[in-house]
Amino acid sequence: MFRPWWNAKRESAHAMKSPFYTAEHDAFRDVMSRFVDKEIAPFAHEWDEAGEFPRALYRRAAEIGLLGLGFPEEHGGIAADQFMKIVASQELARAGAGGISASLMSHTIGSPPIARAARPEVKARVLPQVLSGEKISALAITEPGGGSDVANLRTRARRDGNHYVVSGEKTFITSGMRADYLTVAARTGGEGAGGVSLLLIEGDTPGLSRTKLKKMGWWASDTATLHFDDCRVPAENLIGEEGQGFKIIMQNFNSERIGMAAGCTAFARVCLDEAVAYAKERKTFGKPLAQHQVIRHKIVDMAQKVAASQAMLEMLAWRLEQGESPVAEICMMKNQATQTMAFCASEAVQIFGGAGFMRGIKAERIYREVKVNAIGGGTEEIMKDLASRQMGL
Amino acid sequence: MFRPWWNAKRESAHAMKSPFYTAEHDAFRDVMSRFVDKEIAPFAHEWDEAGEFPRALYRRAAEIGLLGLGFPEEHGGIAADQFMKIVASQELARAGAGGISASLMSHTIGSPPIARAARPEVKARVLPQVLSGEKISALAITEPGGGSDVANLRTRARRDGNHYVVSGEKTFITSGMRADYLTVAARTGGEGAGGVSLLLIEGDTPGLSRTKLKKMGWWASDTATLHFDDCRVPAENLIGEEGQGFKIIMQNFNSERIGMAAGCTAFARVCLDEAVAYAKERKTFGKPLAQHQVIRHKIVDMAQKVAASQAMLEMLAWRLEQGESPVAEICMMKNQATQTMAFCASEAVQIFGGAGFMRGIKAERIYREVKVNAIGGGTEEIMKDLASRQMGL
Amino acid sequence: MLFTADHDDIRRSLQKFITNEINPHVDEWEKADIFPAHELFKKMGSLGFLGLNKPVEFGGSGLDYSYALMMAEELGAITCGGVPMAIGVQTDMATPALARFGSDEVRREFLSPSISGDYVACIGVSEPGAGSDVASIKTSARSDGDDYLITGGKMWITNGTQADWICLLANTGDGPVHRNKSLICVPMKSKGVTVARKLDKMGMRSSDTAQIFFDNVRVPKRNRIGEEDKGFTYQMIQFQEERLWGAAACLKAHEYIINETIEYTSNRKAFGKSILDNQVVHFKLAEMQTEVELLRALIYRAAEQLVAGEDVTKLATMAKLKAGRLGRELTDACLQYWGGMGFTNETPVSRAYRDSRLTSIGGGADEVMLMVLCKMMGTLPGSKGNA
Amino acid sequence: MLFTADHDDIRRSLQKFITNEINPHVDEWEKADIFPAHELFKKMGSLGFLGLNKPVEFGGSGLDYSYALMMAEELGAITCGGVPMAIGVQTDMATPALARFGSDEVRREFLSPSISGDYVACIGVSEPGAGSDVASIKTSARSDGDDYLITGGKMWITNGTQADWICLLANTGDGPVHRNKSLICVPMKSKGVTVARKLDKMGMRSSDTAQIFFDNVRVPKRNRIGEEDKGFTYQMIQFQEERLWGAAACLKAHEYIINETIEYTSNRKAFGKSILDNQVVHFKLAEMQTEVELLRALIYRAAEQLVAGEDVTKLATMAKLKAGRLGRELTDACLQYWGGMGFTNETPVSRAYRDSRLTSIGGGADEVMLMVLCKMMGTLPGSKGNA
Repeated sequence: MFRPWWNAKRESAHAMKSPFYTAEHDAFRDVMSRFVDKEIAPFAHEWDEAGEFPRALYRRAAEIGLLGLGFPEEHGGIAADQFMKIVASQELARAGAGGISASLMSHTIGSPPIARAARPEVKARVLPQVLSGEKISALAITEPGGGSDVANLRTRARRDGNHYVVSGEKTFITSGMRADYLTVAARTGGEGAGGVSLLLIEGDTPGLSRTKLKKMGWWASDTATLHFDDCRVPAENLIGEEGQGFKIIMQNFNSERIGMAAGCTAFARVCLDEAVAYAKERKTFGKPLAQHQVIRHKIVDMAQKVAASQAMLEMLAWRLEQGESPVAEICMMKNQATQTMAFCASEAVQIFGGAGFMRGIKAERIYREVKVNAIGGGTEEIMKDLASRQMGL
Repeated sequence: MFRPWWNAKRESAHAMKSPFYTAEHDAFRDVMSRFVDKEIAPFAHEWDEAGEFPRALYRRAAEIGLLGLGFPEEHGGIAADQFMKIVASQELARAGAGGISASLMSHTIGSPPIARAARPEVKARVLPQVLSGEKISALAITEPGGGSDVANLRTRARRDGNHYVVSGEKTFITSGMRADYLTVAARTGGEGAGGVSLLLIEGDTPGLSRTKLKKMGWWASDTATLHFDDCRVPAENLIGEEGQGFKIIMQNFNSERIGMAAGCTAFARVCLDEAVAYAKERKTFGKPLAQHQVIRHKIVDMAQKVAASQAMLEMLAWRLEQGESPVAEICMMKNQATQTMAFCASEAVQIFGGAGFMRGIKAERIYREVKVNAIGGGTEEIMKDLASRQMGL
Repeated sequence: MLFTADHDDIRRSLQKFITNEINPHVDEWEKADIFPAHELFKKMGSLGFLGLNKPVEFGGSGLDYSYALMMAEELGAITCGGVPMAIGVQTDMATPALARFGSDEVRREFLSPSISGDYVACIGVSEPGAGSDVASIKTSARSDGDDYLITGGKMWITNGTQADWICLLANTGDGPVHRNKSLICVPMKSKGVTVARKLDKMGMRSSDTAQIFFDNVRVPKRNRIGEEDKGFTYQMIQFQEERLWGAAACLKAHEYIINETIEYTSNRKAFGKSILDNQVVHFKLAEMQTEVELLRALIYRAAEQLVAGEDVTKLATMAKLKAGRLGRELTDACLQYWGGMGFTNETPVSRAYRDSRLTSIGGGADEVMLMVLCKMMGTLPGSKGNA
Repeated sequence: MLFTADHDDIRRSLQKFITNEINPHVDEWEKADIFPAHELFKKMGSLGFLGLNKPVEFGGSGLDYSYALMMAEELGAITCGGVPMAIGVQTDMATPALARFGSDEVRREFLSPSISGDYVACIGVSEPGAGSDVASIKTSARSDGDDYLITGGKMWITNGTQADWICLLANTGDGPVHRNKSLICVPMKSKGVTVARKLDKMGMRSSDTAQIFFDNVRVPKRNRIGEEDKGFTYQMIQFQEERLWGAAACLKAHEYIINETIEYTSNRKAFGKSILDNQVVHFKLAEMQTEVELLRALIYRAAEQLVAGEDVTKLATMAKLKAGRLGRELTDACLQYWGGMGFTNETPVSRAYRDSRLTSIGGGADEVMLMVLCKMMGTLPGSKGNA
C-alpha cells in the first residue's frame, strides 16, 4: 500500500484506499505493526550489536501467524496471498534491522522445498515444528567456490544403503548456526544441474560442524559456514527425486526475490522516514537542514524512488496472483528495490552527516545491509543476465 | 497496461490481464493503435522535418474520439477516466514524435479552463468546434521574463467598457502559430496571484501577432511567441471571475503532469523497443550488439525503469480515480517519467552508435525531446520544491 | 603543464582570430549545415595555426605538442562544436601519422598544402560495418604494379564533402587484422571516388559528414604513409592525438556553457529570487566545474608525458572517455536551468547539448575506450598478460 | 608533478615500513577498535616520517610539500582507513598552521615532540552543533590575565582518546565570526579537559574518535598559534593541506581495491568463465581506474601549485569533493563483484566500503565543499563578487 510515509504520525492502514489490500490485509498489518513496535523495534539495536536475538522470538512470531504465512494449513500454515507476504515483510522491516528479518524468516527459503516436495511423513513431522517456531529451518545451497552458480556445486551425497553420505561445505547460510533443519543441495549424480538433489539434514547429525561468519551487517542474523564430513542422512529425507534439486531450487526464486524486493523497498522507506525526522530537527548554518534546498530535493528524490519501487512491487504481486510468472520483471524488480535501498541509505547517511557514520541510527545499519541484498538471492548482474535472456536478447 | 514490450510482434492488448484496464479501454486502444499505425507513424518523420503536420489530422483525431476524451458530452466530449487518457497518450507516443502529440492535443491544456469556467454561451460555441477538430485551442501562460512563475506575470488586461484591452507577450506557446482560440492569462488586478485572470482570445483578434520559435526538437509542433498589442477582447470571454485565473490554471496541473508522465514513459518505451530491434540485428566485433553484455545490461536497465514508471503511473491514476489529489506524488511521477525518458533516449542513442547521431531514427528525435518534458509543465526542480512543501518539509 | 609566454602569444592571436573570423559566422554556418572549409583553413594556414607542431620543412612551426594541445583547448571557445571538430580533423586526426611516418615526397604533396590551408583533409577509418571496430574494416587496396586499386566504403567522414584528400586506412595484405593494413593518401578527385551522401545529424550541423565509396580507385603506392601493412599501428599512435584533441576541445566549451548558465540564471528571476540563488543550481554548477578541472588536469598530465616522448594511450583514452561522459551530464544539467529558452535553438546551451552528444560516439565510442583500457589493464578476456 | 630519486628513496622506505610495521597489525587493531598511536608514531618519528615538510629547527626535514603529498599517497597502501587517517591528522591537519604561524616557543613545546613522535596530536574544530559550519562554533577562550579560560565541547575528534594535545579553534573575541577565533595548543592533561566518550563508528574502526569537553580549562596565552582572532584564517589555510591529504590518501587505497577485485574476480569462476570475464565487470573496473587517474591528475596539479606558493583552496576543495564521491561509487562497485565474500568482514573491500563512506562527511561534508566552491565561483547567494 502506498502510504504517505512522510506523515510523522503513522496513520491507520485502513484509512487509505488501495486496489489490492483488503480488510484482511489491513487487520494483519495492525497485528504485525503492534508486534514489531512492542517486541522487536525496542530491542533491534541491542540484538544487532549482540549478534543474536532470543530464540523465543520465533514462537512469538508463530503465535501472531507470521511464520505460517503461505504454508499448507494441514501442517500449521495459513493461506496467504502475495500481498499478505508483502505486509509481513514490510512491517517487519520497520524495525530497521535486516538481520532479524532474515533469520526470523529463514524458513521462507528453507521450508518451501519441504512443503512442495518432501515425503508426506517428513512434511508432517517437520513443518509443524518449524511453523510453530519450535524448530528453525534454513536453506544451504551456496558454496565457497561457487556463489550463485548452483548447477556446478560440489557437495557430494553418495548413496549407501538406506542413507546418503554427505560431504562438502556450504557458506553464507542464514540461520546457519542455529538451524535445526537444513535444506541442503548436494550432488547425487553427474556434472551439471541434472546431478543436483535436495536433502533435509537435521542439525544434530554427526559430522556436521558450523563456523560463524563475521559480516559487515545483518549482525543479529547467525550466518554460518557449514562443514559436512560424511554426514549420514536417511534416504527418506530426500526432497523430491534424485536430480530434481535444481528445479525445486529454481521454484523458490520468484517468491524469494519478490520478498527481498518488498523488504528492500521498506528499508529504503525507513531511511527516508528517519532522514526526514532528523532534517526537520537538526540545525546547520542557522536553519533546519530541511530548509536547505539540496536536502529537501534529496528527500524528494528518495521518496520518488520509494514510490516507484512500491508501485512496481504491487503491480508484480498482482500479476503473480493472476498466475503469471514474469521472471524478467521480477529480476528487474529486485534490482529496482536494491538500488532504491542503496540510494536512500546513502543519502540518509549523508543527511545525518557525522552522526550517520556512528552506530545507533537505523540508516547507519541499513547502509551496511545494502550489499547483502544487492548480492544475495542472485546479484544485480545475474538478475540482468537472466532478465536479458528472458527478454529474448 | 504492463506489456512485454520486447516482444517483436505487438500483441493484442486484450491478451494480458490488468487490474485497471477494462474491455472498453482495450477497444479504444485498438482504435488508437490503428489510427497511429496508419495515419501518423508513416508520416511522423516527414512531418517533423517539415516543421508542421496537416491540419486535417485534428479532424481525423476527433472522428476516432481522441479529441473529445474527458470533455463534457453536451459539447461533443466523451466521458473518459484517467486510464482512457493514458491509453490515448501512450498509443500516440508510439509514433515517436512528441511534437505531433503536443500540438494535436494542445486543447487538453487550452480547453479545460473553458469547459470548467467559461460563460455557458462561450462553452457552447467554442468547445464543439475544438472537439470536432475544426478549430485549434491553445494555452498561453508563460512569458519571456517569467517561466513557471505564474503569479508574477506581466501581460495586462485593462477593462474598457464591454471589452478587455490586452497587451503583453507570451512565449513557448504550443500550437501558438495555428491556434484559433487562445486561453490567455493576464493581469486584471494588482500584483501577485490574486490579480491574474483568464481570457479567451480569438486568433483573428486585431493586434495579435505571432512569431514561430526554432526549437531543438518537437519540430512538428508550432511553438510561438505571441504579441498582444491592445487586443480588444469581449468581456464575456473572461473565463471564471476576475482574479480567479491563478486558481483555474492550478487545477490544470495535476492532469497535465499525469498526461506528460504517461507520454514520457511511452517515449522511453519507444526508445527501448527501437534499441532492442537494432541490437539484435547490428553486428560489431563479430557478433550482434545484443550479445555484448554491456548492451544487454543497458537494455535491462532501460526496461526496469520503464516498468517502474509505468507501475507508478497506473497506481497514481487509480488514486486520482478514487478522488484523491496526491500532489507530491504527481510531482515525483513527472520526474520519474522524464528521468526514465532521458535515460532511455540517451542509452538508445549510445546503442545505435554513429547512426544514433543521424536523423531518421526515433531515438535521435526523442533525445531532442527529452528536455522539453523535463522543463515544460514545471521543471524538475520546481517539482521537487513543490513536492517537498507538500511533504511538510 | 606549464604554459610559457610563447604559448600565451599564440593563444592570444588564436583567440582574436576566433573572435573576429569565426564566431561572428557560426550561426550562419550552422544554419547552412556547412562552413566554408577552404576559405577558413586558408586564413588559418596563413597565420600558421594549422601546423604548430608540424615539421618546419613542410611549412609547420616545429613546436612541441604542448602548443597543439593549447590550440585544441582554445578552439573550445568557438561557439559550436562543428567548426573546431573540422579543424581538429585537419591538424590532429588526419595528419599526425603523415607528419611522423610519411616520406618527404608524400609529405610535400599532402602535408604541406594541408598546413598552408590550401588542402582540406579528412580521415577515413570508420566503415558502415565497422564504426569503432577498426580491425575489421573491409576496404581493400589491392596491389597492381606500382599502384593500389582501392575498393570499399567509408562512413561518418568529417570534412568528407569538402576534402581534397583522405588519409585512408585500407587492407593491403592477407595477414592478421592488426598487420594487414596501410594508411594511404587518396586525392578525393581520383576517378572512382564518390561522395555518396552528406549525413543529416542531430548536431555538429556546421560540419559536413559524408559517406564515401571507392570503386577501383587507382593510387600510386608512393602515396602510402610509411611501411606497408603497418597502418593499424600508425593509426593507433595517431589515435592518441585524436583522443586528446577530442577531450581538450571540450574544456573551454564546457566552461563556456557553465559561465553562460551562471550569467543567464543570475539575471533570471523566479519566485522572488534569481534561478542561480537556488542551492541545487549553484551546487550543481560547482560540481560540473570540478569535473572540468579533473578532466583538464588529466589532459595536461597526458600532454606533459606526450611531450616527454611517452606513450599516452592510456591517459588519452581515459580523457576521451571522461570527456564524453561529462559532456552529456554537463550540457544536460546546464540546459535544465535555462528552462524553455534551453529548448529553443537560440541559445548556446541548446546547441552544445546536441553537439556534445557526439563525443561519446565519434572517434571510438565510450565502449571502445573501455575495451582499450581493459586491454591495457590486462582484464579484457583473451588479452590477459598482453598489457 | 615530477617525482625525483629523493622522493623515490623516501617512498621505498615508507613502503617497507608499511609492509613490515603496519599492515601485519591492521586486522588486530581494527578488531581492538584502536591502534597504539604512541608506539607507532614514535617509530615513524624516529624514521623522520612525521616531519617531511616541517622546519628543520624543530626536527623536520625541511622538504617541500611534494614530499608530504607523496607520503599521503603512499599511506593509501595501508590496508585500512583508520591508521592513515590518524597519521594524516598528526602531519597534515593538526600541525600545518602551528609549523607555519606558531612562535618558536610554542613550536618547541608542541611541534617538535609531534615530529619526533613523542606526542600524539589532534585537531579540534568540529562541535556537536557545528559539524561543518566552522564559523558558528561555540567553544570560547576567555582572556584572564596571561591565560585563556576555555569552555565548550568538540566532537568527532580523531586521535581524541590518545592525544597529548589538541590544536583547538575557539572564540577569543566578540567580532564578526570570521575574525573572532584563535588556534590554541591545549595539553589534553590540563585540568578541566574530559574525554567524554569514544564514538562507535561504521568504519575507521582502528582509529579512535572522541567527544571532548572543556570546563574552564586554563591555558597560557603563549600557547596560541600566531595572532589573536586570526584563527579562522589560519584554519582555512590549514584546510588546504587537510583536504589535499584526504584526497591523496584515497588514490592508492582505491587502486588497491581495484587490483584486489581484479585478482579475486579473475580467480573466481561462475557459469563457465571467470567473474572478471564479464564485460560489465571489466568495463566498470576500467571506468573506476579512469576516475582514479582523473583525481590523481588534479591532486598533482594542486600540489605543484602549492609547492609554487599559490593558493590551492579551489583545487584542494575539488579534490576532496571528488574523492568522497568516488570513494562511495568505487567501493560499492567493487564490493558487488565479490559476491557474498564482499559482505563478510574478512575481505579488504568490505572494510574499504565502510571506511570510505567517511570521506564525503569528515573534514567538511561534500555539501560544504560545494559551498566553498560556489563562494569562489561567485555563485553563492550573498557572496557574489567576493570571489
